[in-house]
Amino acid sequence: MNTALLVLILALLWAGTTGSFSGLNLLFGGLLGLAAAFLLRDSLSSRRGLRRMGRIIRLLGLFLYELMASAVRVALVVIRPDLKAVVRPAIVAVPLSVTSDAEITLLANLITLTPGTLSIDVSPDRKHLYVHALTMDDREALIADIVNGFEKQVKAVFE
Amino acid sequence: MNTVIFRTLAPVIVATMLVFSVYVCLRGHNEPGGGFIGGLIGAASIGVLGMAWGAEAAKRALKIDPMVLAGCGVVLAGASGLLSVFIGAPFMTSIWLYLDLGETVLPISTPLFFDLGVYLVVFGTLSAIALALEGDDGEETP
Amino acid sequence: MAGLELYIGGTVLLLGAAFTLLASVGVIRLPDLYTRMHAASKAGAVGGGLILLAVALVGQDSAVALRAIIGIVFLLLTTPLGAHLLARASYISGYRPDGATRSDKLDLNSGQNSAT
Amino acid sequence: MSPEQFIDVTSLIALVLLGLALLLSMVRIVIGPTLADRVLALDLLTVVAMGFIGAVAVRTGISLYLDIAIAVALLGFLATVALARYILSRGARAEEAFRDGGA
Amino acid sequence: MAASSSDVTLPVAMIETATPLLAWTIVLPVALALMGAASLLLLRRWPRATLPAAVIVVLAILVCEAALLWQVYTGGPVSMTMGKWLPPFGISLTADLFGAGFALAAALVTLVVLIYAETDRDESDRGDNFHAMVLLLLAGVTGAFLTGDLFNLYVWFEVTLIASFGLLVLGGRPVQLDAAVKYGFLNFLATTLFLLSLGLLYGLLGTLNMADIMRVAPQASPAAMTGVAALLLLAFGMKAAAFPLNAWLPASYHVPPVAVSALFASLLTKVGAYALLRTLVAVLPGSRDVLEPVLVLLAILTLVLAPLGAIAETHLRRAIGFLVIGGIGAVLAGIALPNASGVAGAGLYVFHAMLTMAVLYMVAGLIEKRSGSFDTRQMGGFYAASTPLSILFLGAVLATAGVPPFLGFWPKLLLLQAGAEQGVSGSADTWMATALVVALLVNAVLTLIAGTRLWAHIFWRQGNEGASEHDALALLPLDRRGRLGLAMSVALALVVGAAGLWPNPMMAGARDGASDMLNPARYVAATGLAGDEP
Amino acid sequence: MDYILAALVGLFITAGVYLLLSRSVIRMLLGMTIFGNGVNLLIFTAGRVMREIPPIVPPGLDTPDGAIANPLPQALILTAIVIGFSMFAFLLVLAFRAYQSLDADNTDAMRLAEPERAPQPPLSY
Amino acid sequence: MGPQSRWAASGFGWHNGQFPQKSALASPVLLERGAPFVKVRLGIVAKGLGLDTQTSIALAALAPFVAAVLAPAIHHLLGRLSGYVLALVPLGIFYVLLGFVDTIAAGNSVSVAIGWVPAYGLDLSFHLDGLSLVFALTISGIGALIVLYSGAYLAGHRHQGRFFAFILAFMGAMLGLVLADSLLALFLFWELTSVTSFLLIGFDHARQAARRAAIQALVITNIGGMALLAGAVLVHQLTGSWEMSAVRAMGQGLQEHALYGVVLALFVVAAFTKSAQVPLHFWLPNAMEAPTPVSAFLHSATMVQAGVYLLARMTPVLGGTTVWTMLLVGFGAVTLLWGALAAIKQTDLKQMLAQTTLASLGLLVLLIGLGSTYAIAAMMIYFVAHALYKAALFMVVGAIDHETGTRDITALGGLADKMPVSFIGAALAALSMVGLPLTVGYFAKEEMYLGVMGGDWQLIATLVVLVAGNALLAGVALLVMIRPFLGETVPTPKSAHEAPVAMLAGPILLGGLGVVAGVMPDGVGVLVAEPGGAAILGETVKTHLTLVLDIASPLLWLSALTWALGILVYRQADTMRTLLRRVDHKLGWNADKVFDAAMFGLIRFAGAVTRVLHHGRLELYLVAVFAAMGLALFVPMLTLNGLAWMSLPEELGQWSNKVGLGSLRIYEWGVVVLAVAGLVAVLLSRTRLVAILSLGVQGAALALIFLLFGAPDLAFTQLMVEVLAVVILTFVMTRLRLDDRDPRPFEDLARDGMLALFCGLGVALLLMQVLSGTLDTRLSDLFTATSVPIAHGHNIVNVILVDYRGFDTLGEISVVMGAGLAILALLRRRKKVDAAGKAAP
Ligand code: NA
Ligand code: NA
Repeated sequence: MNTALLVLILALLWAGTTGSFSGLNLLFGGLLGLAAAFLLRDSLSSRRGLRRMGRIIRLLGLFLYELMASAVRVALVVIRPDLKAVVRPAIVAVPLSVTSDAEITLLANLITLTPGTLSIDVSPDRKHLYVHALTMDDREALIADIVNGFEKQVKAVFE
Repeated sequence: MNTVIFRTLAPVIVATMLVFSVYVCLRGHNEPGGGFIGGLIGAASIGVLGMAWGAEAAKRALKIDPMVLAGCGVVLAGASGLLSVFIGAPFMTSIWLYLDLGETVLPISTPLFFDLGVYLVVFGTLSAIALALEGDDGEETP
Repeated sequence: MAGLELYIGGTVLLLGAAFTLLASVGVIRLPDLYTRMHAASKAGAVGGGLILLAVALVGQDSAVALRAIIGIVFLLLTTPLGAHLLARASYISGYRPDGATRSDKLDLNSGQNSAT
Repeated sequence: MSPEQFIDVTSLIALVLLGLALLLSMVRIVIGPTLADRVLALDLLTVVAMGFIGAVAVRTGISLYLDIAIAVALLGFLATVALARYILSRGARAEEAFRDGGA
Repeated sequence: MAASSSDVTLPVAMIETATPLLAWTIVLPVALALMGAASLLLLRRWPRATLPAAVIVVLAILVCEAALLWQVYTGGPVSMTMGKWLPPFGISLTADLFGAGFALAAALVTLVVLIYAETDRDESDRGDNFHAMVLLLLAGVTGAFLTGDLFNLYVWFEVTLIASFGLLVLGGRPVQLDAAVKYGFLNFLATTLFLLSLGLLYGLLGTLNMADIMRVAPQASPAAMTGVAALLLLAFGMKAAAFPLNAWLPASYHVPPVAVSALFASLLTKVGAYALLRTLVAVLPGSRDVLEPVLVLLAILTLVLAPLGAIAETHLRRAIGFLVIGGIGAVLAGIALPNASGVAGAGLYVFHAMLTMAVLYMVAGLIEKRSGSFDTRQMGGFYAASTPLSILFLGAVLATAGVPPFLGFWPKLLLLQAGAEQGVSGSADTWMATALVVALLVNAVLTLIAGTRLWAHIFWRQGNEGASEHDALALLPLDRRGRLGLAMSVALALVVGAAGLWPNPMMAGARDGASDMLNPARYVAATGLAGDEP
Repeated sequence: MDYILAALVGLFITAGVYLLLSRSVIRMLLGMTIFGNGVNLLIFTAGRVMREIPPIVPPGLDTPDGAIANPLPQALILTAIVIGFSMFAFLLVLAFRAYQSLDADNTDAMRLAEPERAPQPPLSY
Repeated sequence: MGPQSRWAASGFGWHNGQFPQKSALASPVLLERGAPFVKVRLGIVAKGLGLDTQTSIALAALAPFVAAVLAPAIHHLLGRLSGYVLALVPLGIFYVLLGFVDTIAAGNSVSVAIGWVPAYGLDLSFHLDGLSLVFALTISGIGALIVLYSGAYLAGHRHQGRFFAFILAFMGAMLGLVLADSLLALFLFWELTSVTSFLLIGFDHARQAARRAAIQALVITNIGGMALLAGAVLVHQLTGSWEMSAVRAMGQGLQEHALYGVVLALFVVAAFTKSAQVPLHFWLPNAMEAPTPVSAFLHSATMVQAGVYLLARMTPVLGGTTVWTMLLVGFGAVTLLWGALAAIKQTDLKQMLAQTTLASLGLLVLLIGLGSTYAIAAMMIYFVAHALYKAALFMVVGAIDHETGTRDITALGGLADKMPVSFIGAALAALSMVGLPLTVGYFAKEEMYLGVMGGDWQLIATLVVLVAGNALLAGVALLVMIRPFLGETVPTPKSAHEAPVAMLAGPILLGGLGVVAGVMPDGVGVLVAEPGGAAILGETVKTHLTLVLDIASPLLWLSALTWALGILVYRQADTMRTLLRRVDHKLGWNADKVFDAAMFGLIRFAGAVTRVLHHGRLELYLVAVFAAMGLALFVPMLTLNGLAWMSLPEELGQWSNKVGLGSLRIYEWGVVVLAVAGLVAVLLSRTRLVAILSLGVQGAALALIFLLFGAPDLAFTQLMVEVLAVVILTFVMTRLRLDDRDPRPFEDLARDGMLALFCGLGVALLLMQVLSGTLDTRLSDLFTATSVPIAHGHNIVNVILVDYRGFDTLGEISVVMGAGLAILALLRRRKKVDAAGKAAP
């Protein structure tokens, strides 16, 4: 995400938020974006641009679906009378193949919002993501699920 | 709190909060919001920044001493009240200018500057407090 | 159909409220901190998001809708982050999961736990 | 049922559900048992409060309340981070955590 | 391209006439102090410039206030309603003689103390925002003296309070933190109680402008009005440090830097006393009458118990703090004696105490500096060593005790006259008036005892407590900054002395001020509310 | 309904006072906040309450087309909230520093400014 | 616009003065019985007298103070000469005052008034008549000698300059006191004498005894001063005038007023403290701690005589009643005997003289109490005689002390050889004190015996007292004259030789003056007794002083008896002393000890009270506040029937309607319940963090209430603030490790709970009472009407914040900024203190 993109996005967001896409308002939004970029100048320099809109949208779609599914699953779990029987929690160290900060972050957040899993932390060597599972029947299956699902798509977005 | 995930997401969150804070400030004259709430949200964003990056980095990012901003805010608010001396009206009489820019009419008014002053004061002061607390080495004396 | 967005909005609102309620039920019923986090972060985020969506639908104003969507994005951005920070802090601080939890050994850099 | 009536009914139900959710979150805050549980419950409470405000916005038709809801989300996040930090600072002493849990 | 605000004019809402430049003298003191305080923050890179800048600001304020006082003195109360709104819709600043006079005294003391503070400030204190906080304090106090709106008064109370918080903890010694906890909670509670009574008052009367309240208060339910007035008495009694609500003062006045003590003693309790005068005597006289026995009791207890504290204390500044409280008793006595002399006496006492207490603390600071101690048992030898300090201290103590011809005598005389008038009238008030007079006299004697004990121990005694009469204490010399402080003390003392010897202007002012308090027709007229009976 | 709110105000005040008397500075601070909240609610109630209609003039209109909630108490409370928050922040940091310096959070033990064993005044001239 | 001056002099035949203030009298008609008094305007005085009157009285009033201010500098410049130079000031005043003798002796008086506080009709007015002139002459005359004397006595003293300043200021105050016409001016100078004498008595300040004596004198006389002030204010209230001449001119109307007793008591207390009447006498002997010249001055013509002067001055107004006579004669008699006996008890010369002063003061008060023409004439003469001999004797004693190093009569003897001039001075003075013919003391004694002749048993008793007192005084006089100077020479600490001239001038001149007066009966009568008597009694007084000894007159026999008894006392002095001391010892206490006991008792009491009230425990301070709050809430409500609205039958329906549960919707109830739950959780929470989180809950609930009742801005702000509060609370808690328990014991919990309920219930009830009325909404109505059209804002709340009440908001943001500054001040110093702490060890 480079500075120009941030400014543009913020300008558009500003115009949308305030409900007026007049030139003046866009200009003001752009100025705001510049100000924010100034404030965050240290963190913006090392970023790579986002490409591949299509993949992003695909990822988004997958995510939204999984999110709804996960919410429903949790909801179904909590109203079950035999709650104790259904919940089989576990903490799993998932090996990571993504390396950049952005990728790890995105992946971790996605994992948290999707069914049955919740990211606790990244290991200091950034090789593992510790994930808490609400119900785990098979450790390897869970890991494979993550590695082949979101991690793959995240990598695709960032490559 | 210094985790990869937090550090990485912080700029996005901070930028969103900052923009939102200005938005809330500016539209306060007509809808819920205003300088105080805007400043509060803005300062909260600095708080997030401080927690994610540490106080020193947040200070460096701000560049200006936040209390100076606060001072500017009070001066701005006071000055916008003093302007009415030029129209022979009492202190804090609002003056409205409508800049006709063809496309839109931009209202510029002393209450607007006043609200901006409020924003700056709240933003500056709370940021200063947050950063001072954050930078305070914190460990209690034995 | 006139007012379709209102019907949809109302339904979404109900849905969101229901999810939110279920999240709090989960927080009450689930056995330990980490399992409760699942309920809070997922059902909570979805519930809250749906309600914002309902506002967007009912508001009949594109600016409102856009703000609602920004709100939803923000919610989806921060909820997992919050959960991560809370879970991590809890784990480092020694809040152990429920006894039934099968667990890999965690190597969390607790040296980072200083207050800065 | 007209759309307005529908909104009226659904929003009322939503408010009641959310009110219940508020109280349930409150219960978890009170019963704990651990500090982290309470923090989690407060985090949820901010989300519920946000939803409550959203529901009021739908009910009254004043969509401006949306911004308040968003602001709650913003600051609720801040609160969660701060509380997580608190847990972190407390954590090293397990027995204290235990006692703080009120057990 | 520019459009003025009057697309639609509602004549009932807005002031139509132009505001003359001279009218700004009522708002500029507050605005200048606030903006001055803020501007000092912008001088971060030039910490040496803050003192000169602050002095310039206060001088400008003094000029404005002198002009304001002159207007009020010659033409009666002056008012300005903010934002061109007609009162009671906008916030009115309204100055009568009491308000304008106290504001002037406050600025004068602030000016002197700003410079005096250099006595114990050094390079390491630069950048601690001291001067900004002093200006903020002045802004709060001035706003409180000049405002004609009760809620606005609350705001200025809070400005004063927060500035005093900052000043109190400046330096951060543990004892200051302890004191600040007590000071902080009790004072914040007091302002919150003020807010509570304001809420009720608004609920009763629907207005906040003082002149407006005067007009509508008689129509409200007397029981509720009295309850609100009692709460106001509680809140302002706390601020003014009336017994039994005065505990915060002796707990805190002795801990901050001396200049801050002087400023506090001069300004803080006086704002509370002024608020009591303003609200109970001028705005809610009906409720004051109902509360009179309470006022009498509070006045008597404060008058008698406070100097006992001064006798008991071995901490010099703490002892002086009790003398400050004793003065509040005198003001309360004036409020409890609601005739012209009583109110004039109370007003003049406030004026006197603002100046005299500052001198007393400033001298105490120099004593502490030269003896290296704050404990009177560890002091001695000042009489032989320092003529100026001797004269200053004795004069200030005698002025506090109300010995003529020092300034403190005149308000006491007025109060005694008020008591005599009330007492001779033969009404039911006779006993209360008599008791107040006796308490005033007892207070004078006890204050004198306290003062002479301090004098004997610090000045006459050569060595410290228990030392033989031949062991003289060696005193530390005053450096250049210390001499500056001494000069400032002398300067302020000269003002006090001159005012005592030539009291006529102040006595005339007190008389006219009291008459405006008791008969607020001119005050109400100044705000523009006259002739609009509800 | 204002009477219910009035009762709630009483409850706020009760809780605030009770906590303010608790000797523990942090609890006192909570009490102060609750007390302040009670006062804010009191002002709100004293201005008479009205359900749901905020004092905002709809766009395009010069005046609201019906009854609205009383705006003045709201403005007063806003000012009071801000001030209260400022004071709260100061007192909190003060409590924090006091704890660091005095090693006490109990007001019973905070006796530096007014020592428990203060010297008796000397019986001399 | 300088001070207006109004001059008035009597005796220049203009018009009969009427007092403008008098028409406003509050009391019944007062009789005119004053001396002829004529008021003349400034111009006329200037024409008639030239500038003399103006200049001279201004000089007399101002010069001592100017001289006092300059004295240290003059002393610094002139050194040993300064005494001579400064003595010129009182001497000049004396000379100027002499110029008035003719006028006054002719039965006239002079008044001067300087406008001081015109706003309150207050003048700095002076009045010169027989009484004040005699006093003023005595004061300035003796003053000159004292200044001269102290130039030598304190030669080389480090603080001699200060001493001059004090003594000159003291003299000025005394002169002002006797010249003052305004009661207020009188009080001012009265207090000034107290203060300056305080400084003089404590002059030898290194010694605790001196400090004690000074404080004692100040405290006692200040109590009197307060009585005087109260009396003056009361007189002003009753008569409408501050001027004593005016009040006197009204005659004795005050005596019929119901408050006469109060006025009398106040003035008598004032006079008795200053003039040291038993039992308020003890400060006077202790004042001997002052350097001798001070004692000489204080005890002869000044300070202690102020009370006598006041009583004499007020005689026309207050005097003549039975209670007046009883009080003055009674206390005077006791003081006379007490002082005389106490003098015999002493062996220290200074102490002996001091005690005789008490006796003389008693005598003077007694004479004023008698109030007859003779008694008043005797009072005037005795005042002068006493001033002369007492000043002389003190100066001699000072010289003895100065030259020999002791002043104990048992350690002195045979000094007449070495100090012959001193002896002459002492002898002249002592003989006047004995009252031998050819001294002025004789006339005084004759007149006083005349005053009590031939009356009822009360007068006879008085006579006995007078004779006894005079005899004792005569005995002491003989002791003072004979013991040190005659008899065997006793070795002394210093080898004695004659004192310097400056110290001898006083005794010789004053002693000599006593004799000169003693041979000029007409002079004494015309210059002292008659004008003074006239001034006091308001009628012409004629004296018939004569030097002829009439064997047939019982007066002579009484005098002879006095002398004989005096010699007896002198001879038996040692026996009496032993006896009296034994009695003293038996008694075990005296008024002086009582003073100490009272003073220390006061200090202890003050200490105890202060410890109780200012215990340093914040929670109890808060208990006091909340107790006051509960009272403030309930007392007006209960006493003023404020709860009537609750029980009105027709309101009952409405009431139940208002509180009815149905008035809130269900989700509104949910929010209210949440608030209550939050509050209860805060209260019951066992740990602080739960309390903090619950705090957030109640805050959020409050915000939702605001939201539901149409206050989005409030809800918005409240939510933000509440969250932020929790955040920074957590922030701070992160660094603290606190004990979590509520530290209160159960009794305190119960007490606090009751108090809290008391306050909460009170607030709720008062609020409901407020709500039972209707609200005047004109402010909000106008805001609503003008918000958009004039202020251009749709959010009325925000328009109020930035426009209608923007000034509040300006203050509010200043509070925010101030909080920032204050918090930074808290956090900033930590580093500095820590750095210092680390550097130290
Ligand atoms: Na606003
Ligand atoms: Na505000």
